[in-house]
Amino acid sequence: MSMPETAATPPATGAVREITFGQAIREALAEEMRRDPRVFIIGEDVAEAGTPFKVLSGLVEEFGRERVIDSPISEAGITGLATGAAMTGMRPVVDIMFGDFLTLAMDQIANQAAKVHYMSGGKLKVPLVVRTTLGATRRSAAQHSQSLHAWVSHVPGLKVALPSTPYDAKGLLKSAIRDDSPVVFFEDKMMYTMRGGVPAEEYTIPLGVAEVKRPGGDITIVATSSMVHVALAAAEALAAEGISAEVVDPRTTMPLDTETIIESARKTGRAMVVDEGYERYGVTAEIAAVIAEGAFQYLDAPVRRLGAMHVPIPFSPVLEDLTVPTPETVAATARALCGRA
Amino acid sequence: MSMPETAATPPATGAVREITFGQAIREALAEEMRRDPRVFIIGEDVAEAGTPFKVLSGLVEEFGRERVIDSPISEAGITGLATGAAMTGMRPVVDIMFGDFLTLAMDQIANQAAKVHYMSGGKLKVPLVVRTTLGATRRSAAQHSQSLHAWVSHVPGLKVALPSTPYDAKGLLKSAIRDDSPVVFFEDKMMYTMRGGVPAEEYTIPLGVAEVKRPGGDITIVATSSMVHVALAAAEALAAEGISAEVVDPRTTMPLDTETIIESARKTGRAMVVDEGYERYGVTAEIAAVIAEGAFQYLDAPVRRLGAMHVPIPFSPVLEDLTVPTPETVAATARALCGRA
Amino acid sequence: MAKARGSRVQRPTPAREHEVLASVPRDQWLAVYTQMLTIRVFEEHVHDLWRRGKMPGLAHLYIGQEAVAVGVCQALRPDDYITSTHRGHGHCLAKGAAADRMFAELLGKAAGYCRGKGGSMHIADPETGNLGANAIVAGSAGIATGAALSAKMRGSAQVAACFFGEGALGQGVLYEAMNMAALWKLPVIYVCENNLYNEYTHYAETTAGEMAARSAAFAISTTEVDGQDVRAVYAAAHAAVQRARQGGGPTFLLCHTYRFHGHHVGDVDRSYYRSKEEEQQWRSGRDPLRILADWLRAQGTAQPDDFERIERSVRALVEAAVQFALSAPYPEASEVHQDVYA
Amino acid sequence: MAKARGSRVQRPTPAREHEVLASVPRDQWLAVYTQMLTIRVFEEHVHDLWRRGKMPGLAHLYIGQEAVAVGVCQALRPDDYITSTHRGHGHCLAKGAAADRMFAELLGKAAGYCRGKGGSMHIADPETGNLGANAIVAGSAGIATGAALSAKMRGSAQVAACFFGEGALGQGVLYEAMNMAALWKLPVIYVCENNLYNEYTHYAETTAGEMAARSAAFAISTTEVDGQDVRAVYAAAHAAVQRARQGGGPTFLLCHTYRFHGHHVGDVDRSYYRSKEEEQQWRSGRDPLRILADWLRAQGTAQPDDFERIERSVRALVEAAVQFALSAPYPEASEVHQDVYA
Ligand SMILES: Cc1ncc(C[n+]2csc(CCOP(=O)(O)OP(=O)(O)O)c2C)c(N)n1
Ligand SMILES: Cc1ncc(C[n+]2csc(CCOP(=O)(O)OP(=O)(O)O)c2C)c(N)n1
Ligand SMILES: [Mg+2]
Ligand SMILES: [Mg+2]
Repeated sequence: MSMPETAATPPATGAVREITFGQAIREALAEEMRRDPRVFIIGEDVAEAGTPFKVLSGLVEEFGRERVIDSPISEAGITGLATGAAMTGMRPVVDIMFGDFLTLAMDQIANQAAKVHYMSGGKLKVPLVVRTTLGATRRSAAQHSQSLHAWVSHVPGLKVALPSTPYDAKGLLKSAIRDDSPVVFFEDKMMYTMRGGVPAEEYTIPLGVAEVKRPGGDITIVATSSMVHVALAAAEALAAEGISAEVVDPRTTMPLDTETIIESARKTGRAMVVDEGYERYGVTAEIAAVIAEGAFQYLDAPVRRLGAMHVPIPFSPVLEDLTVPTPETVAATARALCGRA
Repeated sequence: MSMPETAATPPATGAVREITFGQAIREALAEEMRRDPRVFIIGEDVAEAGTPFKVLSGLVEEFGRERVIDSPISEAGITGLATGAAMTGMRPVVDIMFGDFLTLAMDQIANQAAKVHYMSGGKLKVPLVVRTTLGATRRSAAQHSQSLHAWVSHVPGLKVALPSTPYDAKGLLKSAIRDDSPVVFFEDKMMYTMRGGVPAEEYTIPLGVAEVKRPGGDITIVATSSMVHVALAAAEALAAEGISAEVVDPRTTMPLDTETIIESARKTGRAMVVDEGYERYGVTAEIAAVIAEGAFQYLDAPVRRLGAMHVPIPFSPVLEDLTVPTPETVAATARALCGRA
Repeated sequence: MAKARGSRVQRPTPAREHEVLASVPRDQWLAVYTQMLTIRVFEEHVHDLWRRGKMPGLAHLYIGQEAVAVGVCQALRPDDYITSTHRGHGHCLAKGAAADRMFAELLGKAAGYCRGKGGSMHIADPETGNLGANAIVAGSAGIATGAALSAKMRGSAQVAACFFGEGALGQGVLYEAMNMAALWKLPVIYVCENNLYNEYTHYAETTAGEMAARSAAFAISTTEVDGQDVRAVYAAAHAAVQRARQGGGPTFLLCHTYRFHGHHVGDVDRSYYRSKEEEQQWRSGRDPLRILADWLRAQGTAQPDDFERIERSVRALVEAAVQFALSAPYPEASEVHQDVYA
Repeated sequence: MAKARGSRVQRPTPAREHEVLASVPRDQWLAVYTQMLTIRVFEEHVHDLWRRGKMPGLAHLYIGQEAVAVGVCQALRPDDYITSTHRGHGHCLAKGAAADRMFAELLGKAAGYCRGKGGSMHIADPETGNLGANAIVAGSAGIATGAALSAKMRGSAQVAACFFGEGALGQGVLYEAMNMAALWKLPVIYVCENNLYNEYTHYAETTAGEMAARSAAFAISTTEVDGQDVRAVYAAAHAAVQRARQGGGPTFLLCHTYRFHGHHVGDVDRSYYRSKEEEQQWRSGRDPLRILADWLRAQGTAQPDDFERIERSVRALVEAAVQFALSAPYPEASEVHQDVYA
């Protein structure tokens, strides 16, 4: 999928600049690091290199190598160290370069960080953020293209954020850093250069509050991360055909703002869910199940799901592009749902 | 949950013995190891100890330490070795003592074993079985009680089996070992001593075929693994109240026999899904979404889900017992769905 | 519940000088003995509670290894950190946990250290620097090393001691953590308790090469010590703690020891993996309590009736703790939803 | 497509004697040179394809490290196994892959080794014993060790060579695998290519202690070798292969080398992590092709026109392979669903 260059503008209350998604992430980190000396970053090639995506460029110059720590290639180790540091007064932000490498840190994330607070009867806290990436179509093949947010969304004790715009990215990341629970924060690699309006003054966005990214009356499209833009493009196409689609962005899968989602589905009577994780046993299943139950009396058609195809992500561009939802497939599904197939 | 002592009897075609679930697993392994010299077992304390659950007792005596290999405490390592062995002509069965430790092997399972066949364009095969456990209420606390089958069900390239009876356990495990794809095989720790009829002669059960464990007309209860017995107990109670519940056991979550499940839901017009994994973003979500879509026109009520509570599993018995579905909660949900609340 | 009821184990102030052993007042070794005995008696009661069907689940007894936990924790400040394992009761008690709240946790009661949510394998007590037992083998290697990183970043001069069994040498994350500890000179002490067995398998079948070479390969200062001799453990730990506090970086303390009982309370028939003779040899010849008692007696520091007196008071205290736990209430059902998120 | 088109790299039969270097016919070193040059030219074309926007995604060039792949694979039998990494083209070619099908894979074409599904980081070719490149750092440590276990169980006398960069020393699974390889004397050779950098970070910042101590700690026979000298690599690999085949167990081969280009083709501005001078020194003073060529010349085995002849033929072959790949068709859309399950 190719990203639109500009994301939806935020509700502006003061001066608003157009910055990239990557800059928004960097600003959030810099502001929180200035505000709170306990915040630090640890990850592979995060310092001078500023990550392969250059998202962290400049931070080591401002905050030094003590707070922007280049680590060995040890995803489990750094997540474990960060968990221990979080339990003892620090607020680490771990950088896991590709979301595919969460596989290596799952014990630290799911068995340690997620459970420490509960297992200790509430006495220990783990104010940890794990930043990582998701998203395919970068021609990076099966081990560098996955969107594994369903795994962590499944685990009690973790919060999970998936911002879709620079505005959301900054506001949600600041909240994640201030949260006393571990938060896994997913950034779509393909969105780093997308531009969008971000207020000059400080703001945060609470975790657990969905946003209607485009209002509409005929069908609800719940979409996450970069799929929000796919859904918005589809909505645009549908509008030309007289179908008014409402695009709802949950922004976090845990907590999930079921209220906003169900309300939209009740209003439109038709709903679909678009997400870039594997479709089977993925995020689309949970949200579809929530809608099907919560809007049961209101639905004129079954809830439809569009996730990544049930295949490891192939390298070949001609194949890879088939595996993820596109504005065309989303629009086609919406059309069918609205009886306009 | 306490397991009933005896599971539903299989369709007997010859001599049938009553054996335990654990014995059924052992028989399947022994038969396949006799049949095929490429099959071997690797895991922690699998040889003389026969695992902490004693499921493998006796195998090392018959097959020797070359084929029943005691390993270091290295879940990632042994899964990796087994993957490499599977790619080069062997058919390993890995023992991951507690399903909670899948966290440590997720890279080997999800990024290596699951993807090798596809990434190699079909040239390499990974005939690997990962046997592990699931299930709570054993007073083992948060890191030894999880049911993480949703994670692996999510990953293309993996098959996932969850037998609920000795009969199914034996038949499915034999199929898993003969399958040329990696299969993750979940055994509920609480079922090892449950008895059930198992034919004396050889049989296998194909992966991907659900079984109606109890026919009924008023409501469909899809249940997995030990939750089948919880559902059957609930069905029994419901029958006394005049509600006829059909209990459908998918037996494998991947492939999922959507046809049988949807057909049942269409017939009864009411459905619920019971599974011991965490409810949110779990197996209940996928199956509920499948039913809600596939039986949309036929449903008189929304599909309800009952999974494990969204909390790390607490140690204290009084709390732990609250976190998993029970015959009482299943029956109550079914009653409500049938308008008898 | 009162924070420090009577059953809290005494921790004498650690000596600061380098001539460690010489500098420890002899009396202090009596307190050390008392600690070790408290752990021993605590574990006997755990065993008993399980056998009487009063304790849910299983537990992994620390009996035989008491000198390691006590020797190491002697060398720590109250605000220093420890992380522990599935076999963690000894570490928790040695770092200052109270027996009554420990028992309450083991029985799943609300008065337990984790309000009953953790159980035997997850006792945590931030007030005594205990960051938690851990049921994942090597699961706390990262946590302890991260606590050391945190201490260094905060300039708190705290030290973290990471206890684990030799079985943890099978887990890759331990090497990942040790590498970073060495690179960044973190104040962490890896206390490897080699009790010879990974569950039911002898370490020789699971561990290639020399254990001590594993940490040395990361340029981590490595010391082997007789884990049955609390004074030797203390001396080695004291040196390691000093190094760590002075910015000298991590130490790997390899303690040779033995668990007198089974892997867990239910591991009764052990002959297929170790002989009765082996057990008997350790129990009679290498009991850490006896070794310390013999020394105390030889030094003239303690007389037979001192030991009797200590034993009486320890037993009384532990029995009272058991009674406390047995009669304590379970958590309310509503607690199940609490503390999932902070 | 024909299995072995013209571009398949020649692999001379490995010498069996122990006086390894002496026993290799001098001519053979010309074939070795040809192999190394093929990799060099292959990679130049990869770079070029990427710059011209013809290759999707990125690629990690092996230029500068050719002596390692070729030296090791020289010592292997055709049915021996290798596993490779994100920087894998050199290993694949050295083990016998054909350049045309390699390029086809890099361009996502159906004629590629993986029908376009793998791409640069996942080339696998069971026919030449290549169990696959791997995009997870250290991701094939388990696979290679498992292939060795399998070889041992099947009594096939095959050996597995596991290539990885020094960055893989950060990954715990490597130690888990090495432990088992040592315990069970598996015929695996861990080939660590220390090219000084983990992406953009110098290994000294990520690696505590001596690299060679890491494997030695598991009682694995460990050899350090000049990775720019293919004859030295070959001799060391040959000894390791012999050991492995005779049941002597694993070897760790630490090869000191350097990547002449960036971490990947897009890594152009490198001055923030390494100096132009450093690069220049390696390129001019430590080029593995030049080192072998100088030796060949000094021995009188090759004359200037031999090199010209070889270069011409290699260039012709690789260019033909590029053309083949550029004009090859993409897979059909329906292939996307194929081979998820076996
Ligand atoms: C990652 C992981 N794998 C397996 C287990 C199961 N298990 C519990 S204790 C144990 C043996 C531990 O041996 P060691 O580390 O020597 O400690 P000890 O029991 O001897 O104190 C095993 C394998 C576990 N808890 N965690
Ligand atoms: C587990 C994992 N973590 C991080 C990465 C991202 N990554 C790709 S290559 C690389 C550096 C590898 O360095 P080294 O092993 O020395 O190999 P080299 O690139 O020098 O050949 C990193 C960090 C990865 N592919 N896998
Ligand atoms: Mg042990
Ligand atoms: Mg390198």
